Amino acid sequence: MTRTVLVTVLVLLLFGFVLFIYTAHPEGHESDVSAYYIHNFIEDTGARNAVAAIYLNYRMYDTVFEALILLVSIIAMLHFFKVGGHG
Amino acid sequence: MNFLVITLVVIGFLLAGSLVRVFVGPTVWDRVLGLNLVTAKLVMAIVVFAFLVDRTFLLDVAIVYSLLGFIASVLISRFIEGKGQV
Amino acid sequence: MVELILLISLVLLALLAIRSEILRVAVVFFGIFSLVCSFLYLYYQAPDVAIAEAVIGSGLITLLYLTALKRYKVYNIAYTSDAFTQVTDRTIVEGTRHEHFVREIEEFCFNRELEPQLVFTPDPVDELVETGQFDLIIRQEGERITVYGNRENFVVDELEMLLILRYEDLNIKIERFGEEQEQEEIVV
Amino acid sequence: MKIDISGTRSEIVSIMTGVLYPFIIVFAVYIILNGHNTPGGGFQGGAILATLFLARFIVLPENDLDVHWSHNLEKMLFAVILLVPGVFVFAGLQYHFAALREPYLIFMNIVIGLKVAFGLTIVVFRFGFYEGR
Repeated sequence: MTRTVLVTVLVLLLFGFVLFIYTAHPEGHESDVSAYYIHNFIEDTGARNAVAAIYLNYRMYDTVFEALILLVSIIAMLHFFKVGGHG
Repeated sequence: MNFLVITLVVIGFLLAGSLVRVFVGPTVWDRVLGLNLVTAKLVMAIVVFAFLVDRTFLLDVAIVYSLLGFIASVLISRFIEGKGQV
Repeated sequence: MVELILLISLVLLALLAIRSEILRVAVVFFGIFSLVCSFLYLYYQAPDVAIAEAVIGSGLITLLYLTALKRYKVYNIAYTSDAFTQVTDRTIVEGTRHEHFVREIEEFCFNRELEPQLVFTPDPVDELVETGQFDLIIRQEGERITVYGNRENFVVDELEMLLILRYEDLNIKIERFGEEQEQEEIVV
Repeated sequence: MKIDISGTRSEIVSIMTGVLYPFIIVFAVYIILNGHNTPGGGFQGGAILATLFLARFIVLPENDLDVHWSHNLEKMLFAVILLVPGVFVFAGLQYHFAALREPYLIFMNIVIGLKVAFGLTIVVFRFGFYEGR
């Protein structure tokens, strides 16, 4: 019971903290990088969807390592499940 | 413009009604039915919202909902009916 | 307005999915949670994330959780008595010592990761045994209680000790049905 | 593998899934190919392609599907994901051939979509079929 109360108090404090951050700084500074991406992505990459432009051109390392994580997790899963005969 | 906003609010209240059935439903079947109802209401809400903000590419998400809500409810129903066989 | 309804229901659904004891219901709650969450992503102008959340939350995660739940077996219990002349529910035994008894069995099943499913019926024991879909049958005659369990069911072995020790006043007798096991002679 | 008709198969679900099958394929291909213009892309389209196998699993839960070939195919597709951007983006080929920028996006979306589809299919079949019986 005391554990539930402690967790509730902790979650409420965290909620208040997040709400405080949100109200104290309503709008972040417009950084130069994001402004550049928003204004120039069509000429730079040829995409009309800004998300595709970012994850396939500006932030390509992110996508490559994300694919690597998927591959590694599936190899680990195949290693632990010996049932299917492969492994 | 105004008509679409009113429609969205009405759909929101219907959504809340379906969610009440999900929250208080005594058996599992009521809740699965509530899942189906919520999926249908959300498809309607997405279509109205896409026309409200005038971005028709949001309709893709509505197609995803209507294709896959069927699969989810069938999976859960088969699991409960078959007493643990998926 | 719609945003407010959805945000409140999101918190309620998350709490229910965590706190519900029956895990199949928690899967349903999680499915609705991910759908509502996906609509909110759409509302905040992120349709890419909304599509990914809708596909994974409604389709793939449901299958993974349900497959994991297959290890969580359903345990069928029949509660039969001649006093039940019609289709009845659990209000019949409410407030008595018998209710404590039934609750104790349910709690026992929860501790063993079994999910008890209780059926109240006036049918005689022989018919219930012949259907073969009940793992445990409880027969009430006045104050006497007889528990019928399958001979091969090892859960009944554990239940036997607990019930006889705690509920002496209910006059409990335990009988086992099923095929007689042949004693294998062990040749040393 | 022989088909078990006496099991838990339901005719309504079978026919409805048969109707839904081509729509799911067409929609997944649309999401992947149009990923650079509309929301969507490789990951989302691949996940929808994986739910295609999920729908097949609903109709025929007892039937095995040989997914061993998709393990090697996924590793090869990862090599493609590593090589093509390495030449086109990291080595700076995109600054010399501006006409190839849009075909590059479409090609990468297709490759990522296939890789995610194979990976999630392996997950679904390992978990739903082998682990859950």
